[in-house]
Amino acid sequence: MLKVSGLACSRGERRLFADVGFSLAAGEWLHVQGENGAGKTSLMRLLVGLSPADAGDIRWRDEPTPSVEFRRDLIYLGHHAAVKEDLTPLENLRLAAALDGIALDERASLAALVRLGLRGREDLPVRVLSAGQKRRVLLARLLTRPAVLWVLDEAFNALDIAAVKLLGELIAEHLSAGGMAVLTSHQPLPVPGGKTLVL
Amino acid sequence: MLKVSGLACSRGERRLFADVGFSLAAGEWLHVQGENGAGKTSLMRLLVGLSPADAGDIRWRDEPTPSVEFRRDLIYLGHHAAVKEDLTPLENLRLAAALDGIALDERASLAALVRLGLRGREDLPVRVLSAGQKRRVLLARLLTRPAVLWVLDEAFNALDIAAVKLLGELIAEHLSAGGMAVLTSHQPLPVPGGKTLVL
Amino acid sequence: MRQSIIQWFRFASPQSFYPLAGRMIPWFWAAAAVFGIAGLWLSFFVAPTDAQQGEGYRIIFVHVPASWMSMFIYLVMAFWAGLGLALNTRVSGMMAQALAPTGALMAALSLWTGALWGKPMWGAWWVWDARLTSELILFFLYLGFMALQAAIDDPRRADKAGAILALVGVINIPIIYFSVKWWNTLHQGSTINMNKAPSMAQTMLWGMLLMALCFWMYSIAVALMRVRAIILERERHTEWVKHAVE
Amino acid sequence: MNALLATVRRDLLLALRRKSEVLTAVFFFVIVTSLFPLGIGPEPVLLKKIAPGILWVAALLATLLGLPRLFAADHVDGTLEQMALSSSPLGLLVAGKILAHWLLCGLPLVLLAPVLGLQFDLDASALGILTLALLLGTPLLSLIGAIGAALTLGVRGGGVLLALLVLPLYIPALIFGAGAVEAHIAGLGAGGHLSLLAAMLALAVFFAPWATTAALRIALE
Amino acid sequence: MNALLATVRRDLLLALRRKSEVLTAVFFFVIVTSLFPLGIGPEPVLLKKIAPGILWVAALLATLLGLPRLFAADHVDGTLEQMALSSSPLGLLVAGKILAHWLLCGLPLVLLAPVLGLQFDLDASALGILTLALLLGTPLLSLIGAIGAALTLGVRGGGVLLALLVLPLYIPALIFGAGAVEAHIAGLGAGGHLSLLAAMLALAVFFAPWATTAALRIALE
Amino acid sequence: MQWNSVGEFFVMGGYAFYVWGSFGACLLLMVAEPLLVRHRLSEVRKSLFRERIADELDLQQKS
Ligand code: HEM
Ligand SMILES: Nc1ncnc2c1ncn2[C@@H]1O[C@H](COP(=O)(O)OP(=O)(O)OP(=O)(O)O)[C@@H](O)[C@H]1O
Ligand SMILES: Nc1ncnc2c1ncn2[C@@H]1O[C@H](COP(=O)(O)OP(=O)(O)OP(=O)(O)O)[C@@H](O)[C@H]1O
Ligand SMILES: [Mg+2]
Ligand SMILES: [Mg+2]
Repeated sequence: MLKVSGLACSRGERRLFADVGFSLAAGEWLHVQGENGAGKTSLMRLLVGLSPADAGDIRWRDEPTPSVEFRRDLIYLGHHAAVKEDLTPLENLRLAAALDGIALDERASLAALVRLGLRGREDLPVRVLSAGQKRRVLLARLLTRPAVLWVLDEAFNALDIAAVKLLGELIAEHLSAGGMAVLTSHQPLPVPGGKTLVL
Repeated sequence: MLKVSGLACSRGERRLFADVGFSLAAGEWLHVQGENGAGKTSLMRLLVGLSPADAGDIRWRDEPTPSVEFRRDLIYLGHHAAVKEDLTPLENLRLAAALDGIALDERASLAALVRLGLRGREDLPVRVLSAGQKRRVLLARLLTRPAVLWVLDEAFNALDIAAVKLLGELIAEHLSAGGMAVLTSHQPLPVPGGKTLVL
Repeated sequence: MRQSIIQWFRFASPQSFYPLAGRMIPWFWAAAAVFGIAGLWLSFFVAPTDAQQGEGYRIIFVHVPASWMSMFIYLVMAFWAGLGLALNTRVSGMMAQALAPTGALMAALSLWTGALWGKPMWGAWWVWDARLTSELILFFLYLGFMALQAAIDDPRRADKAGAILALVGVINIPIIYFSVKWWNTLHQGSTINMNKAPSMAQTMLWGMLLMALCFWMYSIAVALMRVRAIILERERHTEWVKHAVE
Repeated sequence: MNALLATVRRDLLLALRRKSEVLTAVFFFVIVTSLFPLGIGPEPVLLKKIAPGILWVAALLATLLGLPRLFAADHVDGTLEQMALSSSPLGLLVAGKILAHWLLCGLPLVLLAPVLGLQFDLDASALGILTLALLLGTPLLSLIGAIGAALTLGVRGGGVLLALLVLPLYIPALIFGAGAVEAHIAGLGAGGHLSLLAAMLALAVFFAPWATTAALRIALE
Repeated sequence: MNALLATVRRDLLLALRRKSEVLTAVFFFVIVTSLFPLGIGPEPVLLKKIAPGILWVAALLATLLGLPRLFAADHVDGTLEQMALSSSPLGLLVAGKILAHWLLCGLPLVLLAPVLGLQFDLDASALGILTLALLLGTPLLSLIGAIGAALTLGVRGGGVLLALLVLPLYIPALIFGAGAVEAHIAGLGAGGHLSLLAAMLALAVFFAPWATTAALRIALE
Repeated sequence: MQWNSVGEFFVMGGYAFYVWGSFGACLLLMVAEPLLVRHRLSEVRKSLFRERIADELDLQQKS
């Protein structure tokens, strides 16, 4: 469903990669690997349409991206926390959903937070949470927003062992329900199978 | 030389830890462990004197901290990048040294950056570097500023495999030269020996 | 038709534009010099003394060309910027960037010569007259454009952001001009009125036109020189630049 | 449309959470207008004469003060990226943010202006015109300001650069806004000024969100 | 002392890197002073009368605009933590930052004020007094402002809160500063006003860095 | 021709400061600008030249 071919990207005068291509079908996932500065983050931003590629073609369900449909099917979580430090985890989730035009009830958002181990922190401002807890708030969006394609940039950063395991399970569930995922990480990932792309 | 006893810390109404004590002698290091939100970062900030403890006693060379002497012997690298995004890595290093009152010549700072694999990026603004490269700029301070006690909060985050290995070597060198270190990390650390403190 | 125009602009790549500009520059310099010498001759040695303003009026021969150019260059700059935004051609952005400092210079000259004219004629360096005020604002618009471009270090982004600003500015310039004019004339007549140019002798008109042509040629020449520098700076890592420079 | 309202609600909530923020734009307005009598001296005739100008300049600066934060926080923490990737069109979300900015930084000034006008001894009908002019003018300020805020977004230390970009563009609003009151006091009728303000507002409502969105996409690249 | 100079050098370098930043504080000053005639109308006599007040208020606002960035960037990216942990005393580093702020945001205003005064048709001796008053007054503004910047540091959206805290403290400087020029124009002699300004400056040089340092330590906790 | 002497020409009927101030400023700036641009151009050229030499040295070292 996701088909990428001939993708090229340069930053400054440096060519990061050229002629990158891959395709993902339902239930498949891709592990983008490469050392620091290889261009993983840049690739992901091209993929989701945040920055333009020098060359190449990205197709989603055989349509060129970026399109509204693609955006509807997509979740991208980057290096940034993308949570409002002044709001509580609960409010953060609800507002993110409202921007996506999804109705989200109290119960579902609470359930997502509890699943991510934030029980007892729902009503603290995110500012005072620990580094790992902040990442968990962000990850809770994976549960509250239905999407087919997950693009997660170093989502396993700052998470403790239990959380890494949990996120692995979430991804596995997502895949077995026909989803797709593109992941980066410097650690080995607790998700079985998967294609690999080395930059 | 570092002696901590009876340390307690609470945030909001939550007691994070109480009665934490340990001591480090030359060549020893401590691995602070604990799940997300256990209080590792809070402990480190107490230790270096950025926030006051509820109770307890921290002594450096048998003197109470914080003292000017303690600060001179200390490097603390936290979750924050603490590098200026508008400046180049080279300038960042030099300015940090200037603030510490250390004279740092071109050669030494370049050597530090090269050792950390930033060859070719010395003259780019830090803003455009990748997540891992930013961390490396920060870590270069370990080479340019002599200090006895290294307090590193999740210093291994965002680093690729080669860089993790490199940092491990740096720490080992530091320890064998009579230094001390307090580290946190959710991954196993590539440094032999070491005491462990679980929060 | 549209397609072919786009093709044409694609051809105007930095690589082909660089030598072309290089060949044109001397001609514009020569034209500027010829017009300038003729214009200066007319303005100092042929044009008669003005009945009301004495010799002071001779400032007109630089003031008016500078004012005209300052306004005209803004239009050209906005045109290039808009073109760059619409067709994504690289040279357009560079042209806009190259024109801005010259435009700002012209605006500054207009303000300076105007002030030097105002002091003997009106008794004040500055009054809040419609024309003066809108020229001042134009100067600020140039500075804003340059500051914005200087503040963004990715040239592609700088071009696009600058283009949006230039276009917004170009919509605003007529609005600003008319608002200031209205503001100034609506209530109690301002104490000093800009007296329309004294009935201009034919020679004066010619002098002014020649000087205007000189300023025009000068602007083109400098802008082309600057665009060459910008091309080299931006394309420094391409093969052709390495060979273009001996 | 829903997305627009959601954005407005979100920005208002965020502002309320930072409690001080809502009131301080207003206080800034109050303090700046009160500074002038201190700097200029207490002559009533003089003060009355310069009142519309000062109130307008103060309103303009108060709006300006809030502008850098219009998109900056969302940019730094990555929320803006998420908005650009949201399935709702970015233009709508941007319009929502501008609306919220006006509700927080513009509307309170409109409501407060008559009270401050009293300080300067303006009469009731002049106060009415002042309020009306501000009601038309402050959304214009927010709309134009948003373009500037978006353009200076990637740029570090953009606060002052923003002022440089935006202030020249504000001048027509200032002239017609203050001019309306002055014309009214001079007995010339404020209709012309006000309808020009309204025309500019209509123009800006159309083009400013579009230009802002384009600028934001550039900043995100 | 070395650390102080290093800090000054560092802040100047940072400002230069953001190229536009150095010039834009100045341009803000220029634009704001030009806004007032636009709001008030073009009568030369009126303008001359309110010139000192306007120039001072504009200087004050220009200084204010640079204040939120005085410590914020260093705070967000953790540099301030590193400064607090540095072996040089924090007070010195803070003094360096304040000095750099004045060099960037205050001194250019002093140099520019005479030129702008010409716009309002002030004569040479009045311009001299104006410059002198600003030379004494702008460091005072930077010093007081630094306290406010440090106090509002932890606080989100502190920019406006900062204005609220700092502006009342600026009022004495404004009154004596603008008063000096007005007294001179009125033929009363500006000596008294200027010596009061100098006295306040001396006081602030002693206490402000100390208070700022204390406030910063609190913000870091 | 309305000038009787060189001195009269420079006095400009009493408006010397204003007239020469205007023309002088124009001349000064319009000479300075191209010089600055040329300096900028030659700086780029020089650095490009340096780069090329460095490239050649790199190649020599490799071979
Ligand atoms: C700082 C002060 C001044 C500025 C910024 C200024 C600006 C301008 C501008 C923008 C124009 C071109 C307008 C157009 O063609 O429609 C212009 C033209 C002109 N200015 Fe000025 N001016 C200033 C002072 C003066 C003074 C003091 C005088 C004479 C007493 C003067 C006389 C003229 C004349 C005669 C023209 C040509 C008008 C025409 O051809 O329509 N200016 N000036
Ligand atoms: N203007 C520029 N000039 C030269 N190189 C640049 C420029 N901008 C970015 N780069 C380089 O582009 C690369 C961007 O890498 P990116 O952030 O995609 O890396 P990454 O694979 O995500 O790394 P990490 O594992 O550290 O997150 C970096 O190597 C950076 O140094
Ligand atoms: N005001 C508050 N009320 C209640 N709990 C609070 C408050 N402020 C902070 N906390 C809690 O204090 C803890 C701070 O943890 P800290 O940042 O030290 O964790 P950490 O061990 O470094 O975690 P991580 O591995 O995620 O970095 C968090 O659990 C946070 O939820
Ligand atoms: Mg990355
Ligand atoms: Mg932590």
